[in-house]
Amino acid sequence: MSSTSHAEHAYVAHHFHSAEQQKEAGTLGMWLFLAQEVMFFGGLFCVYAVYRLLNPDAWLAGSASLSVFVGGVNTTVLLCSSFTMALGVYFAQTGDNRRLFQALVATLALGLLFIAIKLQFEYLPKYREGVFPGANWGPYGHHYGHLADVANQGGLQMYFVLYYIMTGMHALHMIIGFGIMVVLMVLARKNTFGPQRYMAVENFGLYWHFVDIVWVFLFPMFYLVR
Amino acid sequence: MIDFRVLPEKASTFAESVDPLYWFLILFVGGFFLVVCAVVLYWGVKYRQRPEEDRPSYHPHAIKLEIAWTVVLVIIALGIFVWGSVLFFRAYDAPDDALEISVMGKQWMWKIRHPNGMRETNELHVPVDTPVRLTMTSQDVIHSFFIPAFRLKQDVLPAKYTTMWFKATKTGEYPLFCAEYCGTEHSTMGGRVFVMEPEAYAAWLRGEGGGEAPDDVLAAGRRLYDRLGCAACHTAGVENRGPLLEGIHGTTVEMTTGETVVVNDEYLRESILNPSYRVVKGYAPLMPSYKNQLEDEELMNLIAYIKSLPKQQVAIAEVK
Amino acid sequence: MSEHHIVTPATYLKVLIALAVLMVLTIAAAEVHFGEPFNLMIALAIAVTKAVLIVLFFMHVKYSSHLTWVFVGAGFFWFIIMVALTTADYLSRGWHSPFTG
Amino acid sequence: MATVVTDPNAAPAVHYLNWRKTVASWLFSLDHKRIAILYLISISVFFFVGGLLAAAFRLELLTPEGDLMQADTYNRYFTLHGVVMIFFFLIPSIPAVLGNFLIPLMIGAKDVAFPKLNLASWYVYMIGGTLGVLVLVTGGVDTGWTFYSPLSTTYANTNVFLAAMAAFVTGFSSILTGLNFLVTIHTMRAPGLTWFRLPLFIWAHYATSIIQVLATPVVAIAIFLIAIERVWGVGVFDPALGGDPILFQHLFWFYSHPAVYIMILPGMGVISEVIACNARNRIFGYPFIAFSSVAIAIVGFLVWGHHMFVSGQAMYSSLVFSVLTMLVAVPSAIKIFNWVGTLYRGNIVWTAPMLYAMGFLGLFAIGGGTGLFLGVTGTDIHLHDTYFVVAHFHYVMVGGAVMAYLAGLHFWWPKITGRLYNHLLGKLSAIIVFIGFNATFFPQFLLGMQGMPRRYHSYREEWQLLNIFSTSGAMILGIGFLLPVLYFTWSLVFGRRAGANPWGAKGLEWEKASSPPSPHNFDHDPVVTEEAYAYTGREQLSV
Ligand code: HEA
Ligand code: HEA
Ligand code: HEC
Ligand code: CUA
Ligand SMILES: [Cu+2]
Repeated sequence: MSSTSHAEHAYVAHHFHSAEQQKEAGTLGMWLFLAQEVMFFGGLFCVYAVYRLLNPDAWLAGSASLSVFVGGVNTTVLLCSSFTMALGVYFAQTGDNRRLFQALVATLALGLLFIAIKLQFEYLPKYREGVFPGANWGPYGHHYGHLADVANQGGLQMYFVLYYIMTGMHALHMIIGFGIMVVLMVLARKNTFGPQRYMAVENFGLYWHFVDIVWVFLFPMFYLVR
Repeated sequence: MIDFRVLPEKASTFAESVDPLYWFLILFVGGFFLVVCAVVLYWGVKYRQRPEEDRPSYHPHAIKLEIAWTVVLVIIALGIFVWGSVLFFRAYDAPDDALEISVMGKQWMWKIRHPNGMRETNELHVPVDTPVRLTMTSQDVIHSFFIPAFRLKQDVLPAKYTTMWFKATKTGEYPLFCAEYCGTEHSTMGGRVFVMEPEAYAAWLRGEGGGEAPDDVLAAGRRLYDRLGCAACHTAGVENRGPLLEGIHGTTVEMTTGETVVVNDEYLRESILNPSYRVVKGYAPLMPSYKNQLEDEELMNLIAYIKSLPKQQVAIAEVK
Repeated sequence: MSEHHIVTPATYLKVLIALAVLMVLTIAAAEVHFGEPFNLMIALAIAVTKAVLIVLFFMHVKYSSHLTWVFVGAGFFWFIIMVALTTADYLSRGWHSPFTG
Repeated sequence: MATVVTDPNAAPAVHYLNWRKTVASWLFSLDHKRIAILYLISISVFFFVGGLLAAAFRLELLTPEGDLMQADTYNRYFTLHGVVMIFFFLIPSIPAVLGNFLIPLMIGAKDVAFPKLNLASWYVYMIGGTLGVLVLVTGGVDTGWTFYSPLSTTYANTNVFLAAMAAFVTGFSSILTGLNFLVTIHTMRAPGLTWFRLPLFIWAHYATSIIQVLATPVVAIAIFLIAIERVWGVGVFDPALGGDPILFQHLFWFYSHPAVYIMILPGMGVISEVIACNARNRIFGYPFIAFSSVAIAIVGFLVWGHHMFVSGQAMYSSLVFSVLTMLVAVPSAIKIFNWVGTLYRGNIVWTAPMLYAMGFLGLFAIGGGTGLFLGVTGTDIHLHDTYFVVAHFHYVMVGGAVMAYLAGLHFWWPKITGRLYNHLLGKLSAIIVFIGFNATFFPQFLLGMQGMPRRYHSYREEWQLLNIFSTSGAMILGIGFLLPVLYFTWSLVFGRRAGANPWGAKGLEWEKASSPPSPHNFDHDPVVTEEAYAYTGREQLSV
């Protein structure tokens, strides 16, 4: 029982009739996966919407304690990584595995930079100064002292609960992306990709851009509350 | 099996108005089921495959039929919806003159307090033929106050007030349950509702029928009002810092967003605990939050006190 | 794969620049006070524009089949349903029955 | 239909069951048929676990006092019963077993679009299941399957975290299965198989998959937030932080209402197949049944608030959810009419699957009809969280979905295993299940009307009689469910060979594939030239 009769290329799996069909299936599958992701983050955004509605003052205060500058830099970093990723897809489509490899390296580097900035300038300082919901909550250090005056301390904590969970979930998606990127880099090194075979890169690109889009919303929603 | 009934005894105006809908639904769905069964059996026998018969397969094209039954179903469904919703509207807001009783749920008992401060646990005494409004909250998890004889139930939540109102129509003793699963002893969290003649209720309120000693809710509320310094802002003449609270209960106020809100217990509670959520039009969001400074019990006293403040002529003039 | 459209780096670059401009715009808009709901609406409008650009160009949806459009749309459509019906509950909590009270 | 299987009635020498024999060839198989069997075995185990828990707490309910077990034990049992039955049995049941097995066969494909993902789904499911079993052995969980906060986040002192994780993980299995089916149905149909030639089973699974992909992630995140609050101490639904427990209910039901359609829609697909075949008739109103599935899937997303009429949700929201609930009931009713219509002027054969399917019709009519009582705000106030709700959902889930699942299992068993079971026993079990089921759950409608709240370990004395009926019924029902296990197992060894098409049914899986099918499903790639259900009325049974 073999299906070689239909296999135009070695990489067309046995149950597909053609590379065309396989590609279509791959693309559809990826988009459905992203639709699933939309709803996954969507649940969080829904929580965000309700609590912002209920605690407008806490949102103002919380947002004022984040640095628009750091956020802006990070947004730029992420947009650039999306750009390099898009280039990567182009190089995969044109079969330029060397440049693809470089594009992936750039994307990975930008992604790591994003995480590094996030940790160094946002998570860690806040954590040290007690701007972290829970038992250690106590934003009374010199940087965030003004938070202590906010009347609605509960709502303020809620702002930070969501801030950590949502940006953390976003970061987690990036970290998963790093792993896949490394695999793609190895494959690019082996000259795997070409005009007939670039689905893996393209689909990963979709994932990466999606993660970028999530940040495009997180940025104004947390940093730019006015 | 003596005295078997499908629905329990009915003892409230709501029960009386909703029971016909139950009966209609029972007959409608039961009838539908019987018709389905009858048709299946009849055709099932009539059209069973017989070797001697050659009955070619049937090719239905019954668009008109399909549309007809769809339309009929939609009409019936919407009819039922309207019927039920009208009842729901009625069950929702209490008449203005309702007797106010507060209910506190906690694992696993109901604490009840009457307007004069009389308290009881797992029992609720109410006068017959009088609208009663329960303002309810919970100290821990979600519970649900359920009186089958009244056909009413309402979840009781922590950090939030929910209300339920009824007008009992028949004196007697009726079971009371907690209907929302709330942990180990959920099934024992219940008690009895006593519907009494108004005189008997009045006597009971005076402590003649047992129950715990009443405490003075309004005095306690007034003490809090003074201690927390509410009057610093909510007094006529203080440059309009905060709106006047006299006679505010039951009125409609407009928010900065243009939304209008009816002042009820839940709104008062929210105004005290989370004042910036909805800000009254014409005022700045100055008021501090009193969250975590007030016990549930204290908050209820405070609110009772605010509600007791009489409507004043000045107040109305001031607001204008 | 004749029908497959390859997007060129030049297009990507233009999109990147547009995205950067929009980002600056959204920060700038946040510094101006337009009053209660408007700041939020502007921020969201810009974010949506950015997302659409990414989806159309970086993610090639502009050149994809109708089915892809439908799937992309479905995700966002259902998300809107969820948020709309949930927040509607919170927004209408204070409303009262027209019959009584 | 040009080509015919070489000899349809001879059991093929090589088929998917025997072509490789090692354990690894099963555990790492990418063949959708083998994966279906893996699911069949695992969900059956969970069904019996859930059923035995039910039997245990039903025994407790024989008497009003709580004498057989502690309240805590009782609470754990019904919670696990609900969690196991919903997440580990019913949601995967028809899609993962029958859907997996049949979708490629019905559309003339060699496999699903992503066979590796398919296998991965099963592993994800098993990881979730293992976590579930761990919950069971490490003290259980007692929050109710609904995980309402703040009980679940703060007050319960059982293994909520692990249970939440079990449900979370299993959710992804469901998402991946749905994703796989959607892509398969879109891209892998045989030449000539246009959308309106698809069997209704496929339409039903298509609709189901939409829900799986778009709704499940929301419950995943909601449960994840519960888990975080549990571990971290502060959290998203914590009233002390201005959090709102009702928001959790919104997120939970945003999934869990559509989830009830994940459970019933595939069952409806099965029923369409079984009725058309056994009535030897074209299905009445094909496009109406097809589109009503899609309508249910879509409108089903808009009604979740009907679980929250007395929760403190705004009144106007409740009304909106109520009217949409009424509307979502209409397509289900339309289906019932069309199924009954299919019998008209047919040539009906009363096989075991047909008996199950007719049982489904009656029980689903009652279950769905009582859903109307609950969907109307005015009447739900009294019935909410009483045994009326328990009876309602068992009528739709057991009387509806499980009956449909059994109908399907009886119908396709010859295809799956190549063997026939004892037909008389099959019919007997259908009748026992029907009787036992009604005896168990009909009294619960009365209990609920009278106001008996659910999740009650002890209850008022006047309710004892009805509870005795219910418990006795549950024992009959248990036997009814045990019976198929016995004769199915028996048939595996001693059953007669089935032949490719013992029912005389239409459809690629019957007409073009052997029983059991070959590893790659078809010897020749099928081409479809006619509509589904082209029955002539003269097809003969050979069972
Ligand atoms: C397979 C699962 C399944 C299915 C298919 C359904 C189908 C329906 N359900 Fe059910 N439901 C559950 C599983 C299911 N449900 C579960 C598990 C719960 C409880 C969860 C918990 O709290 O633990 C629940 C709870 C539940 C509630 C909440 C009750 C409460 O807690 O207070 C409501 C309220 O509206 C409801 C309504 C409906 C309706 C209207 C349908 C409709 O889709 C039914 C449509 C079918 C018909 C209508 C067929 C019969 C036709 C007629 C009778 C003809 C007349 C029809 C018209 C005029 C329209 N269900
Ligand atoms: C698919 C879903 C599903 C299925 C199939 C079932 C099947 C059954 N359920 Fe379940 N049930 C739920 C889903 C389901 N249930 C859910 C979601 C809840 C809500 C939980 C909550 O509140 O959180 C619930 C709650 C629930 C309650 C309410 C508990 C309470 O509120 O206090 C009751 C009470 O009678 C009950 C009974 C039964 C019975 C008797 C069966 C029977 O059909 C089971 C029959 C099967 C067997 C008995 C096992 C197989 C047989 C044998 C091994 C033979 C030997 C056994 C005997 C002879 C007894 N269930
Ligand atoms: C620092 C000033 C200040 C203090 C102290 C203060 N309030 Fe207020 N209060 C306001 C202002 C300003 C508003 C109107 C803006 C708003 O809605 O937040 C207000 C609004 C309210 C409202 C809503 C009134 C309406 O018209 O809708 C209530 C109720 C209320 N306060 C109760 C209290 C209580 C009870 C206390 C004491 C425990 C208190 N306030 C203490 C300033 C104050
Ligand atoms: Cu309190 Cu159940
Ligand atoms: Cu529902």
